[in-house]
Amino acid sequence: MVRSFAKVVALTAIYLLALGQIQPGDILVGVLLAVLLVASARFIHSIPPTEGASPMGPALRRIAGLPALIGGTLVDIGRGSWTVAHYCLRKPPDAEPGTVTIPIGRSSPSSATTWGIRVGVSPDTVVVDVDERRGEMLLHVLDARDPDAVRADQRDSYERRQRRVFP
Amino acid sequence: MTAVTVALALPWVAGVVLVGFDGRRPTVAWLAVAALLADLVALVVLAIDVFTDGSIQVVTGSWPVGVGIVLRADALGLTFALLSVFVLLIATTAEAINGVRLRTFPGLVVLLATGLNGLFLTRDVFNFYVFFELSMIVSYVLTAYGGRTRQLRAALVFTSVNLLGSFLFLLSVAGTYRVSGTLLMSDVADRMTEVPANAALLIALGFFVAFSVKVGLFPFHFWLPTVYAGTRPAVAAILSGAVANIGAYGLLRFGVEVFEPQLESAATVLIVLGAASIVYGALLAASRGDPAEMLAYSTIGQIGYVLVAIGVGGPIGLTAAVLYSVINGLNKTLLFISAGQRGRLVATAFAVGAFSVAGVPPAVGFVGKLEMFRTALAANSATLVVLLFVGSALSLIYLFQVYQHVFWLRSGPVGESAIGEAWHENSPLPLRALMLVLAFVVLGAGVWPEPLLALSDTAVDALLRR
Amino acid sequence: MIAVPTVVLIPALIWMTLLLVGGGLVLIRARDAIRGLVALDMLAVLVISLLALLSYLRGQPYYFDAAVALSLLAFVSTVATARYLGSGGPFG
Amino acid sequence: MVRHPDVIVRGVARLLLTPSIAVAAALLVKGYAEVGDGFSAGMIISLTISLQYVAMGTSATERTLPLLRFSPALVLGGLLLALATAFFPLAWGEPPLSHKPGPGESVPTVGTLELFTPLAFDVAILLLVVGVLTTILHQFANTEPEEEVR
Amino acid sequence: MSAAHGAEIREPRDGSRRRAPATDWLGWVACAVAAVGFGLFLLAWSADGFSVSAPWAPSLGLRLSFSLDGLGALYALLATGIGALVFAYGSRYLPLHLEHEHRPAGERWRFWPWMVLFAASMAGLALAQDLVLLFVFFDLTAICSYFLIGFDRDRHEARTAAIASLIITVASAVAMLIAAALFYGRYGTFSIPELARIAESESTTTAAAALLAVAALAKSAQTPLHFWLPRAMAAPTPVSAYLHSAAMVAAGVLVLGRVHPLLALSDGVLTALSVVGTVSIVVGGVLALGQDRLKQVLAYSTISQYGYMVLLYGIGGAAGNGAAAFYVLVHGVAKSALFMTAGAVTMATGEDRLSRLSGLRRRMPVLAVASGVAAATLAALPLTSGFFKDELFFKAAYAAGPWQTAVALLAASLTFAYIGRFWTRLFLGRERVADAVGGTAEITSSALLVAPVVVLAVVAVLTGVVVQPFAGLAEAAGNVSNGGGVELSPAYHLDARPENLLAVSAWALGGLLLVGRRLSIRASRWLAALGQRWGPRRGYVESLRGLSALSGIVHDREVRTLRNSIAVVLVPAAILVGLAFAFTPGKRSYVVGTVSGNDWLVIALLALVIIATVAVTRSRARLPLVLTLAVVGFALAAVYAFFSEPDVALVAVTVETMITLVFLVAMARLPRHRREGSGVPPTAPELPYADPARENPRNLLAGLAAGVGMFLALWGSLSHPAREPYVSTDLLTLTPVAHGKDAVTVIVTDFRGLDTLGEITVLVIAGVGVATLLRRGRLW
Amino acid sequence: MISTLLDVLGAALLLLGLVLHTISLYGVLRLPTTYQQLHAQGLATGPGVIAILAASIATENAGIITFAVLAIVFVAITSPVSSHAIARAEHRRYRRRQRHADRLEQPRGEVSEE
Amino acid sequence: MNLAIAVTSSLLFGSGAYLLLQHELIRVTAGIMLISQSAVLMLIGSGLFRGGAPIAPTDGPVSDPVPQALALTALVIGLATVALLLALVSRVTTVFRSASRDELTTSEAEYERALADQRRLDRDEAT
Ligand code: NA
Ligand code: NA
Repeated sequence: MVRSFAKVVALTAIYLLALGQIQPGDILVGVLLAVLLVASARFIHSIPPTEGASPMGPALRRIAGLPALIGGTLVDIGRGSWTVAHYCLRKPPDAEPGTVTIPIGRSSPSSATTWGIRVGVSPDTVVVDVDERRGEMLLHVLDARDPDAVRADQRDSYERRQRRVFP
Repeated sequence: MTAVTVALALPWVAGVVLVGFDGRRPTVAWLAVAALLADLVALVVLAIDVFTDGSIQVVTGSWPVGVGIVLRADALGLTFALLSVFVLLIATTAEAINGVRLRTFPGLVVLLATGLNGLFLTRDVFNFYVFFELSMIVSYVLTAYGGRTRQLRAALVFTSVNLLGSFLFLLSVAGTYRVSGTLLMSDVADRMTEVPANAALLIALGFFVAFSVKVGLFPFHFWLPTVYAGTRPAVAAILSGAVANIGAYGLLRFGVEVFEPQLESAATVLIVLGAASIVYGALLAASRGDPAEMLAYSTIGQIGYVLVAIGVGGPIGLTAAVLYSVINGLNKTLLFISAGQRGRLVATAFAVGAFSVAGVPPAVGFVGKLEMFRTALAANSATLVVLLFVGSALSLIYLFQVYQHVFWLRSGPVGESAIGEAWHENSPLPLRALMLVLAFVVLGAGVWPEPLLALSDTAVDALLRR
Repeated sequence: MIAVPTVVLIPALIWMTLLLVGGGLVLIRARDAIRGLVALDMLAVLVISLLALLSYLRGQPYYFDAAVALSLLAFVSTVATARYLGSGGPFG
Repeated sequence: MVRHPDVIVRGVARLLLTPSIAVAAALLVKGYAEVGDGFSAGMIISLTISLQYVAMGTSATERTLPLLRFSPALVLGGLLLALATAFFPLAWGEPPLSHKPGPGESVPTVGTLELFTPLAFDVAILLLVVGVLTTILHQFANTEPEEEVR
Repeated sequence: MSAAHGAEIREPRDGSRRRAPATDWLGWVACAVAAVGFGLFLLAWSADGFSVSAPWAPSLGLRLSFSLDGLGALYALLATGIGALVFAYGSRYLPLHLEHEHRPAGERWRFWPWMVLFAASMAGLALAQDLVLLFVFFDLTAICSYFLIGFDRDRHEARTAAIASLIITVASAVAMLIAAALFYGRYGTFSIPELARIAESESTTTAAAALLAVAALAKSAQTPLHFWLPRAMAAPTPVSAYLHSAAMVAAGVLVLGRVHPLLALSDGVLTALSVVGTVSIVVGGVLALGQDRLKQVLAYSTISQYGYMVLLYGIGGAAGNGAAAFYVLVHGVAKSALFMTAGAVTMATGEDRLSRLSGLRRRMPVLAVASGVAAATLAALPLTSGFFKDELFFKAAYAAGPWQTAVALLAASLTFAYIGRFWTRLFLGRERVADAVGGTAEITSSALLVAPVVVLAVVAVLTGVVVQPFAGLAEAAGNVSNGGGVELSPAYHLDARPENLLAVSAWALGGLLLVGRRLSIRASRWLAALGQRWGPRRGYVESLRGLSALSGIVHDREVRTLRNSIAVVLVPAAILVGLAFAFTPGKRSYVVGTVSGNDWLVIALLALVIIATVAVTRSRARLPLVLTLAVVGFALAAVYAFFSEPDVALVAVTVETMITLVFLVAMARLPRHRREGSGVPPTAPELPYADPARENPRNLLAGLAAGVGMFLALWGSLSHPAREPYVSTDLLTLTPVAHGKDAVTVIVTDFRGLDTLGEITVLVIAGVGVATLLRRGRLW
Repeated sequence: MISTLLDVLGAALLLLGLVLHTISLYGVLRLPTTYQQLHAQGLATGPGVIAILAASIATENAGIITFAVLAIVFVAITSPVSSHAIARAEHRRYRRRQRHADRLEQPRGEVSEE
Repeated sequence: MNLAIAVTSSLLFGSGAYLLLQHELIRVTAGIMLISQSAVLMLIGSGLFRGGAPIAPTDGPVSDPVPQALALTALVIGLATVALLLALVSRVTTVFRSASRDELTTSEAEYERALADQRRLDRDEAT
């Protein structure tokens, strides 16, 4: 219920943002549209989403974790940008770019997706592949000399930011 | 006013509905025939109005002229619309009798009628392009009807060449808007006088080339033989009897109504190209082994006559052009469809068509030839007279060579000629009867040519009065 | 109406246009299709940025519609092309 | 080759489905006042659908979104709706595309949404565009069995 | 395959074959129609004829005007009278013929309707008073003769003869149409009597008259367009009999007689007629001397005989016109009888060559006598009307001058010689036919095949005694051609007047030729050989073959290099642009335009477009091509944004994305390039493919030409933006009225909604088309 | 006051965005492997464009800002996906080459864990 | 600006035309695509006045809306045509097992050769 409500709110917001107007009528139309979409989304997907592999926390708590997730990601972006900019401008002779396998556990698809996006949006890491079944993510980093450090780093950012929202 | 809209809306709605059904079912095919018949009736009603009370104009959305798109039914447009829808009706009926093999055929033909009607009704340069493209895109699909290698090759050649033509047209529309600031034909014509000769002529040329490609005028014709010989006879009839009218009509409408000075300055070129078409078409038709290919080259030659007439211009020339276009459309429909059939009735029908093309009375073609000779004499050109003479002599040779070979020697078609695919040792009787009916139309129009003559006279009046 | 100083905006617009041209050149000069794809993806983003700047300059949001559409779906063609390269067809 | 689906692309495709429809709706609604119209809205929805195809593959997409099967109906229905909007004035002898409420009459609105026939026209275009493009993708993606034999 | 077809047809088809009926009721119907027609015309003519005129195509001033004047009556009576006899003959001949050829009796439906139409159109032609009407009936006779000559369609010579007659007569008939158009252009009418009244002697008239003469001469098988006629004997005998005597060939001289007042306005045309007539007399006569086939002798005779009439029309005046009319009448009677004789003989003996037939007098006494009379008529012996035809001929020729007299003498002797040879070979001498048929065969001839000949012989003799009916009719006809003043008084004069002297000389000379037949035949064969090598027939065949060869060469060239090329559209178009550019003032036609503000950025983007476009043309593999296309699209979308066109930019980016996608899905269905071989997995990235056309400099040139041409056109129009007021300003003001703010959307949905309706229909058809092409029209 | 602040902030974000874009393009031009180019490209497609979109706050135009927010959200979601898709394609191509070619061609300077 | 647009548009057209002449059908389609772009650019270039976006204009000049509307239509038609052409190419490729046009030319020539007999028969009808 809360999830659906959140979706309705998000969709209404998107509608209103795209409309660039916030008249009461628009909100009404937006909500109607959003409700319709959310209702039909359940109906459209005849194959139910294969979620539920890991129990979801209470929705409100998850939403509350969102700012931290976004903020943390922003920090990651900043750091990553700095690294990449450096690398672009003067490629350090000692850096060895390469792929690193990150264990992500048997997470839900939404979690894996979020992880991928979160990691991918930061320029210093490129998600090469995600294997749900093996619970692995193949990541390309600019300096793969110490894969374990990379893994630890990723694990840490997951634990601290993402798990609360997308376990 | 309502009739104008109905003539447009009727086939439009019917076509859309029909496209959704499996056209291989006889019911659907006959519904398409009914829709075309209804459209023809609507056009006839409209034509009666127009011929008695003059042109009828509708502006979309009741906006002022030029803001809304102007649809104007006049004698010229209606002449071509009647001809085209009639040809579509015949071809579809033939195909319905034969058994439609393509799900979308009936719907597409009705939509083609929509495109053509729109094109012949509109007075807006860009709207003309839209309907033009609508008709053409249907043609592209229809060309591939049959799906065999020749049809596909034909479709590919047809599509690529004609797309080039269409975009050329669009570029010219852009140029027209740039120099005239309007899209309404009459306003464009008025504004064109202020445009420097160079720009105006080049824009007009763009239109000319686009239409020439469409009708298959020499030297823009190379796509035509493959296509006409490659597609099914009914489609070839549609292409040469209905779709090619776009070119002839366009040359008349744009040439005379919008770009008159340009037309006059390019008259010689037009006549030369038309003459070249006549000679080339007749020459190449003379040794073809495939009746459809012979007819295709013949079409190239016949278009030459229309162009010569337009080039000479004046009431006589333009009347001849309109008349000849109509006659040619009827002839080619008759010939293309009957070339694929066998039987005595069909042989007679083919012969009637052949006589008509050669200008032998009482088939209607002789009226066209007479008008053509009047045109050539009006142009004071012995060369043209000789050319027309040679053209008709050659047409006699190539048509009857094939006639005898096909209907007297009774040789079956060879290879994967499209006509071969539609070939029946014993064509269904209704089909043969249909051919005979069409042959009677061709004969009847020759025996009593007054309606056609009056039609083309009125059409040209409408064109010249503007 | 124009809030961001024009002194900054106009050079920015010029620079962005040049970047777009540069991006296009990178794509054209790309050694293989994947590299081209990298550039194509970037090109879409450059167009988004350009549209945004144009919007700031004119003080009208209208150019943003195209930008939003691009940000929403320009990547479809990138992903599809990548799929085409990876598995011979754009779908799946 | 073992097909192993790409979770990220799939997830994002699923994630963007409804928001892009919301954006498209906004483009449609504000079309008369601002940028956008039925066509661009339809394009956006079509692209979203094609994103599903890209992410999940043809058969999976068409299984998960059974509504897609109605695309041909959408095409013809959309066009018929457009034709109805264009030609309904014929009923009282007005030229085609005379929209209602006409010039000078007041238009009922809900927020930005204006309830008049141009909206119906735009909706028709949207439906049609979505239908056509989906159909085209479907056509290209599905090879006819008998054809493969030939 | 076609050979098998042909063979199958020659075999009688089971079930369809019925025994040829003894009487052909269809033929009798035809005969009755002709006879009734004859009776009606006779009645009408005795009541001083009639005249009707009704509007036909008022837009062109065409009238259906018919008049039973003298000329009309003469030809109408000839056509129906001889028609009735020939049809009666045919009603016996045709069943025999069909049975002989193992063809079903149903084929007579392909015979008699044409015969009746032939007679009817001949009658129509006789009565027509309007040039276009004349042309119509003129061509109708050609159509009838085409189908009748080609009646035996399984025989190659019948088919070629049919098409030859069609080509020659119909193509030359076009000259008549041109003449009609000329007269109409000059005098505003097609009516012959009116033209005869108002036409003046001038160049237009001369040209038109010459054209009319050409049409008539070709139809009357006059040299050099005579060669179609001997071949036309491939037709069944009734056709030949009719065609040579009263229909087809007679139509030519009928037209000469009809339009003679117009021809007479030009001395040149009359002289030309005389010359052509003379040549035809000589050529036809000499060739007739050496022919072996019965119908060939008669066919060349026809050429020669119509030469007489043409010569007479060339001489003109009261004497010439009257004599010509009389000549037609008598010749019709005699020639049809002779043809029917030939047919009866062939039908009875199975032989059609003089060299294999002789001495038939005993077996076919009646026929021998009757055809003897016909031959005598043609040879102008006294007691037949033939005598008078030559009398009038000599009279007119003598009056016209010495060389005409000489020609007349020669003509008459030739006629005497060849027709004498024909009859004597057939009926006199030792009976040889038994050998040919095999001795046991019974030579019998149906009475019905002989009776019409007898009737005609009787007519010839009767009118040889009482000439008045023929003379009166011919006089009336001559009056039409001459505009009055014709008085014919054919009679036997037992004195030494020039006509009689000439007649006697002609018989003597003809007798000499007959006796010295070896020499005359050698001369004839020599002329025939000359004709074979240099004659018009050879010219006709060679030009057809040449046409075919030339056509083949051009066509091969087209197929090999032009057909699938689009350059043949581009290059001529570019040349036309070049011409247009060259012939219009170029000064101040082109304006560079101003560049301001962010235009510089647009120019930078356009530069990108240009670079990307060039890259598209240079890219070797498919995928880079598509990606580069996307660059073009994105850069253009940016350009549209810079031009303050957010709607266009929005649609452009979405369309661009969609097109890339469609390209990809389509490409996924295409095979990888051929040279990659089979060892490569299907998902392997494609290798670059060297397109042979890519390296072709001609293509580059064609593209360049197209680009340059387009550049001139586009720059030209861009240089001259329209002056105010613009319709766009109206649209902008009306946008709020249409309840909108975005002018572009309002235009698209309201002002120009019809465009949009068309556009979305195009989109739908494209979708349907894709379905049609890929999945046979299954939409899902 | 706030307006000026926003102006300054906007200008700064704009400059940042431009710089990132520029470095990104430079990197894509300069770096040798696809993966490395993807990192460089990420500079523009991620932070670069977000910075420029964020600069919209300086316009103080609600319409523009709302759009910018929307665009940021979408860009943030989609741009990693395209990078990933490209990387995945590269990865597959690499693996396929490994499988099909007899000789293994290790990309220069790359370390692979597989 | 006139010159710039004319150059670009005609270059697009010329390049498209050049691609149309090539054998590979995908390139032919790309040629059509370029020509369509050329037409749209020319339509945009034919605008008679320029200024801000023609949306709720308050003051100052706006861009000519008519060519924009036309360009929209042209863009859609371009999309439709390219899709159809690609389907055609795809079908042709399936049938001919080649995406190259010289195959088509070859098969056309073969077909014409097969007609030689019929051609002789035609000619024999007249001579
Ligand atoms: Na990244
Ligand atoms: Na809008």
